[in-house]
Amino acid sequence: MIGNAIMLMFIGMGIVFVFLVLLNAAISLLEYFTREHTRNEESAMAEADLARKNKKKRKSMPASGSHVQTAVISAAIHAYRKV
Amino acid sequence: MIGNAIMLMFIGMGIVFVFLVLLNAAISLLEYFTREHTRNEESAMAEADLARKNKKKRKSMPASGSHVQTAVISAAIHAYRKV
Amino acid sequence: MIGNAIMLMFIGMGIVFVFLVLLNAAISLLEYFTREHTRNEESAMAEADLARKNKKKRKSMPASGSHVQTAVISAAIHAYRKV
Amino acid sequence: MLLKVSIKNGAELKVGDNVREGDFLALIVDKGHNKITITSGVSGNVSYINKDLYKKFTPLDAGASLLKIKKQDIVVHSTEVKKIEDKLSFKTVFSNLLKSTGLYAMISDNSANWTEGIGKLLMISVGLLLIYLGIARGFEPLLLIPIGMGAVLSNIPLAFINDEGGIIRYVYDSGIKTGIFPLIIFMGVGAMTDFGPLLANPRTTLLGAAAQFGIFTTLIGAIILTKLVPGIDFSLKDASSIAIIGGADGPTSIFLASKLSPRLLGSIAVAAYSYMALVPIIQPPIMKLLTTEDERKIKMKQLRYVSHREKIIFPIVVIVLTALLLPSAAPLIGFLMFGNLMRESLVVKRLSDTTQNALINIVTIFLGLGVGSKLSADKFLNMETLGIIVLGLFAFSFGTAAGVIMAKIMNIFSSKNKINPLIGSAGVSAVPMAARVSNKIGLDEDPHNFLLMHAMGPNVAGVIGSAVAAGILLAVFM
Amino acid sequence: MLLKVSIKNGAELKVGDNVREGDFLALIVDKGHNKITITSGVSGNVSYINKDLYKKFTPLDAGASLLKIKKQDIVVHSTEVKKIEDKLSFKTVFSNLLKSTGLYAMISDNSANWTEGIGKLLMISVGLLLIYLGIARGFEPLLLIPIGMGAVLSNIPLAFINDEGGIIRYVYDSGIKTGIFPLIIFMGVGAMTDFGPLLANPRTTLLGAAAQFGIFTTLIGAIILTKLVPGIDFSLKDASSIAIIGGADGPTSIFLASKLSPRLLGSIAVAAYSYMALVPIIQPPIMKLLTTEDERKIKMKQLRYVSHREKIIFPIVVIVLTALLLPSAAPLIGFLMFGNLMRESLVVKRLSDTTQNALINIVTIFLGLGVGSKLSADKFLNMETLGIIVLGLFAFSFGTAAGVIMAKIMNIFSSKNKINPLIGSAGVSAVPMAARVSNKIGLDEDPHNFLLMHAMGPNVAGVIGSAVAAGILLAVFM
Amino acid sequence: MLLKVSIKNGAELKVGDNVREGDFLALIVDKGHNKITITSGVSGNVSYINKDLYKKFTPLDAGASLLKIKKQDIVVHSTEVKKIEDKLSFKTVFSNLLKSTGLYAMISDNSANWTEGIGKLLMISVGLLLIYLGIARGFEPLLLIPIGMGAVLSNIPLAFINDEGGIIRYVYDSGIKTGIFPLIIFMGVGAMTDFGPLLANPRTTLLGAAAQFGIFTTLIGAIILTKLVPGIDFSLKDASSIAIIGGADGPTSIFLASKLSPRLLGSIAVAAYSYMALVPIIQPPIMKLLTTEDERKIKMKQLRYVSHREKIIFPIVVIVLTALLLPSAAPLIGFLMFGNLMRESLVVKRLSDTTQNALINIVTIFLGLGVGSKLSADKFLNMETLGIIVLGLFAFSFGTAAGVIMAKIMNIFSSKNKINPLIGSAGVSAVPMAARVSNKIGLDEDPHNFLLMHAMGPNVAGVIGSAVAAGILLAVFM
Ligand code: NA
Ligand code: NA
Ligand code: NA
Repeated sequence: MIGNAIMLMFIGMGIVFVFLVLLNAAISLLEYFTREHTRNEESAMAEADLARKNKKKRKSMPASGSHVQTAVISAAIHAYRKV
Repeated sequence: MIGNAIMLMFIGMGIVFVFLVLLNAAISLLEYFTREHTRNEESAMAEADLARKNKKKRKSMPASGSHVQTAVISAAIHAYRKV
Repeated sequence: MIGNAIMLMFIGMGIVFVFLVLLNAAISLLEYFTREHTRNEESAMAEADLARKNKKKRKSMPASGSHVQTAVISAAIHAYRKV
Repeated sequence: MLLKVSIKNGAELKVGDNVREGDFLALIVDKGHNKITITSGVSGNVSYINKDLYKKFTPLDAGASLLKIKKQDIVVHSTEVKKIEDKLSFKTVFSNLLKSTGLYAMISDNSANWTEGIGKLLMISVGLLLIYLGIARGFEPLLLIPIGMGAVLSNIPLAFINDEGGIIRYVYDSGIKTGIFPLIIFMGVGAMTDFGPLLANPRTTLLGAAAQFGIFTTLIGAIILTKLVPGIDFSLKDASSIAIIGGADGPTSIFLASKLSPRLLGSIAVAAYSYMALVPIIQPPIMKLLTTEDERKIKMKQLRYVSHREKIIFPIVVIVLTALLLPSAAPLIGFLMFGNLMRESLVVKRLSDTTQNALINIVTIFLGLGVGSKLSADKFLNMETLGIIVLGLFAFSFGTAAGVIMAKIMNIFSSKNKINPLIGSAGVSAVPMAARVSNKIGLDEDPHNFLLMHAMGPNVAGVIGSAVAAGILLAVFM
Repeated sequence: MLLKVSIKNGAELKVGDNVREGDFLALIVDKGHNKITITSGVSGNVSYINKDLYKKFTPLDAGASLLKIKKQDIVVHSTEVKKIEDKLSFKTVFSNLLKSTGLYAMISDNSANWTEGIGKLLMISVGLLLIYLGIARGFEPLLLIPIGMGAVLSNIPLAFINDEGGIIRYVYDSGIKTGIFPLIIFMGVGAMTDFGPLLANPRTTLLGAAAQFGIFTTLIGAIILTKLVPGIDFSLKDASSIAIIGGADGPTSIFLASKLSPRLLGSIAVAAYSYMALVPIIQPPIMKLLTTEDERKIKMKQLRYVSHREKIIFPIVVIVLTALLLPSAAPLIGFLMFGNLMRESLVVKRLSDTTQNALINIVTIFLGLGVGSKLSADKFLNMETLGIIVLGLFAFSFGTAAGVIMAKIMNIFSSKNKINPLIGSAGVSAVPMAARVSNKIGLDEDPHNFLLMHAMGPNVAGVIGSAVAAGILLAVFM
Repeated sequence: MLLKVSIKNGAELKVGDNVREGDFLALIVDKGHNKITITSGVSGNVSYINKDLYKKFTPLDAGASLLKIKKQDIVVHSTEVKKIEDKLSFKTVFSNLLKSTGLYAMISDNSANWTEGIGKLLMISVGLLLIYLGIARGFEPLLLIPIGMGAVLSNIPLAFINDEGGIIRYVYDSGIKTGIFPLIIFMGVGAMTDFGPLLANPRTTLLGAAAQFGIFTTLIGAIILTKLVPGIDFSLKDASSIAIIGGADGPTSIFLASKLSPRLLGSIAVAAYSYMALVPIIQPPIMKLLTTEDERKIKMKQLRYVSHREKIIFPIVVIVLTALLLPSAAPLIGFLMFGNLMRESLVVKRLSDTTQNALINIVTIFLGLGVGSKLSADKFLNMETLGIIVLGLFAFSFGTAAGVIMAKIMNIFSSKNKINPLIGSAGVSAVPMAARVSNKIGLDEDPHNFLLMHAMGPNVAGVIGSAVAAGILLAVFM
């Protein structure tokens, strides 16, 4: 029975390697054939990211003389005058 | 067999129409018998809606001399003075 | 059959009580054996609670000269003046 | 033996048809409304059918030969679809369609057996009533709406939703007959229950025990009814299933009834959930009657802190106790405590969440439908159901009273740490309704006396108590 | 009778094996591609096997004796695992492994029966196509991805995923054959549907009725195809199952086909969902052809307010109507309305939420896999599937046209409150796609004319309408 | 043949009882602890019972006649409930209740068979230990808590939770024996797994392959143990099931064991999950032993961006490869990839979400309970379990070593883009634990070298690798 077990090991590991080497090859082919698309998607994503970040920046840092602060101040002034 | 199929069409469409016409009638009866309730519910809903909107308005536009406004104003003043 | 039913009542209620009295005892033993741990856990919880509350307080009252505090103070001043 | 019974639902066999062992041949109803299913004992070919007898609603004499089956050793079953080549005439089709309306079926079947005609109409009304109570009156809607809908759908004539091959029959057979659904519900209940208040004040287990008194007195009541009222014929098993209503615990009632008295399952489940919904109406007068104003004002000392470790070990302790003393309660208590362990362990939050939400909700829907399917006219529209409803009320009342009295007895023996007897009534379970009732009555006397958390102790003890009672009854009768 | 058939899948029995009554012995395929399952009629011991005949793909003569079973009255079945003590030689193992590759199986089986070889490859491609349509083209991905995957997995040779004991076979047998899955989906659809627009304008039920015309004309079409095209042989039951595609309602189609024509289930489900996805392409030209510009610009008056009470009572009314008139539609309409009642009652939000989410999602996945398993080469790659695809297109087109024309007819009889005929096409159901198409075409003519809510009336009426049609066909053929 | 066996659980039949073909008659245990179920081969009436033999724990001689059944061709089965009219005496009831305590059963059954007495107590302790490990030590609590609870509940004497008709038996039979639960778990795992890191660096598939070496060496080890250790007797099938523990993949182990060695399922599942939890303890010393400091500091270049399209096509590619080469792995890999396709397609978010949450959680609970039910004293408390535990440790260690060495070998052949050998150990799967271990050891050497994403590549490749290994073993033995 040990003979059988050793044989199973060789055959088994052999097939596992064959399968995963083929998978490796398949993935590489997949990468090759979608190369163009991947490049486009990546740059599109990067742009979208950039745009989102800029938007966020604008939102979270209104400290630099932005219109939000201005609004608060002018609202206050306006209220004052009313009094 | 075509005869059977044609017959099935007449009987089938007939029953479909009978069923849905009866459903139509049933819905109309349902409307009729719940008319009073529906009217009440609708006006209650409208009032609740109005109340909610007013509340929201008050929250988002605290223009009517509340203490929040006060804080905003005084903050503004304080900022002014700092300058 | 009524005899059977009455007997069932006595036996049944007996076992229910035995079971739940034993459960009572088991819970008391459980309390006894985890007493130490419970005390530790409770005090740890209390401390954590306190810490959290303080943190919250600090958050809502950022006493370290931030602009929010300023706003609160100035609001207070403003209120004073109004008086 | 089968004297003067009638075939209710012929299997529509023809001479030459193949029959396998175990195949359905006929459903016969005897005078006691027991359904007798006749299945084939051999596999083979139908070689003879007595056409005079083998049709619906025909009385049978004892010894009558219905059909003969020629045994074959190899059974061939083809998926080939036989085509309807013979012309359908307009008249035939129209008449067939007419006969396939529910209205026609009700009227024509009614002449043979009222439970198949007007009885179905009445049961649909009962189903609609349950739905109404659930929606408009807020009676345990999570259960009563599915149960009501199950009753409605199961009683539609010719829809076969509750017959062999119908969806609700599948649901009943696979989920309720097997006891799986009530146990999963119990697992969900465990995952939703905090046993902390019980751990903080373990004496309240006694209240949870006392309140089970309602169960066993009702058992006696059911037997007395059997003696006194003609048309009511409860066996001890039936009486036990009915009595468990007093446990005020839906899944436990369904679990026990599905094992001991499936024929009464519908009435029992409906009574159990209805009375659970009526707890705020049934309990207060009894509670007030049995307590003085001073007792109702007793303030209990604040519950001690209960550690996570205790809460984690508790379900294990309960399971071990059950294993040693009352294994027949182990399915119920085991699943309750498994759910609770998942909750308290804090390390399997995703399992606990799913148990408390998707899983218990899915099972609740199908449990309800399945229970509703037991609401058939022949089983529900009789004196016995009336008896069950009366007995259910007794069960709840006795349980409530026993809980309150137990609290008073305990106060005699302990001078300090008095128990407010109002929390005794919470021992019937009906979580958390009964505890809320205790709290409300307490607040009525003293607006600063919050009893809710104190009442949760006996309340959850009552869940364990009624599972224990169910286990005892199972051990006696199984 | 079994002239010249071939054993497809021997049960691999040896002389001396135990056999129980009901055990599988062989699967035989006749010339009409009908599978004939042979099971044992007795329990006992295999005493003789004809080794020449009892193997794969061997033609059988009528009267051939395959095997003999010696009857035993007590059957002993041990769990003892028989050990493989005989040496596995390297050569044997390697050759066995080679023979267990899919590639080898396809090539070797192909010589005996192309549907087992290249046919499987083609069906895997069909599955991949469905997945592609779902993902890249947005064709009803919730169904087409699981269906496609079911087709792919079921057609992998030697994987036995769709054979006795395989997971997808279990899924099919327990969920689709029984009709449970489509009904649960319908319950979920009910819980997601607001019947308010129908209640506000009940006249639109007529549009939902008219659009079912597509169903019945297609039925005629299927019979005509049978007469005209060789290789197409639809019975009336088949024709009915195909016709229901015109109802544009996936679960209804699957439910009906699983009852009347399981062999066509795969093609029918695929056609139904594909055309539902194509509604925005099929309907507009028909709608424009049948309406004038003025008609397309008709503005409908705003829908009235519909109270909660109406919405709660509505599902009950529909169920009662179904019970009285068309019980055979009660499973479908009952579960649809049960879901809707849970939604509208507002008191069982947790049940309604789970029905709309976890439950319907779980069932959708398995329904898809199960339906996909019916996409086998012998049932799909033939003229009949082509016929079904052509007929499906007809069904949708006729239904659309009938709905539009019905609206125009109704406008003749009512001078005020004119109906915009564009909402007639929404009567085919395909919720909410068809209503959106009506809205879009309306906006194309007049950018201020929002028809969406008006179109939802006939849209949901169409769901009821096609369930009614399915009920009629069931009543006729069951 | 059945020399000196003992009836373990008499069916409690009386003369005159009806028996149907297939009904349970007796459960007999032979000396090898194999359970032999005796069912009726006919339907009929019990005409004779040998009362001396037909009771619990009675040794049977070969040829003994237990009971006779008179065949009947029509079997009548009434739902009429037989009433217990005979008086229950207080003494009888009390003694019956006493005998129905778990304590009594353990003590009395222990004298006949220790696995039924003290054995059950020990197994309950094992269950509690697993729960303890899950909660207090954080060992895979999602699985070990349900498994532990399954073991506890299944071993409660007289609770019959794991016997015919018990809930956990239903769960096991319908979910695990059929292979359905592990496959659904795999679907959920697929929906939760991002194969991006593997796609970005496909060379890491080789590491996932190498780590399966642990599986096959363990197979040899199991056979060696069989030769050397008395009391251990593993067949090749058993050895294969044990070996798959080295795949570090729970569902794969359960799936394979349920097909090849159900009797070892409990031990195997427990060992698999325990060692998966121990990965952070087992792997580091081996990893450090086999690598130099320089190797552990190798920085790998950042992973490239992987597009959605690649991620969508990847599961299809894997399925097609499996279909062509190794169909026996198609159920496992098919469901894994179906889950992943739902995730990556982005168009069926609701299905993917439910698969990742409600569905996998529900199945996990019941899978655990079912696996736990296989932890019975006669199957667990023996040398074989000890052997499995030792072998499991070997399996993990060899797999870890093989992965690391493979990485070093690959570095010999590629001068640029060196692989940090620490990620080799992640090839055993145990997602994501093994990858985290790689990351941690890497950070220990160089706090700026984050290996996590790099290690996810071999980690997910390992999942595919062990499914492939399971497929090979299935192909050889089925
Ligand atoms: Na109770
Ligand atoms: Na429709
Ligand atoms: Na692995």
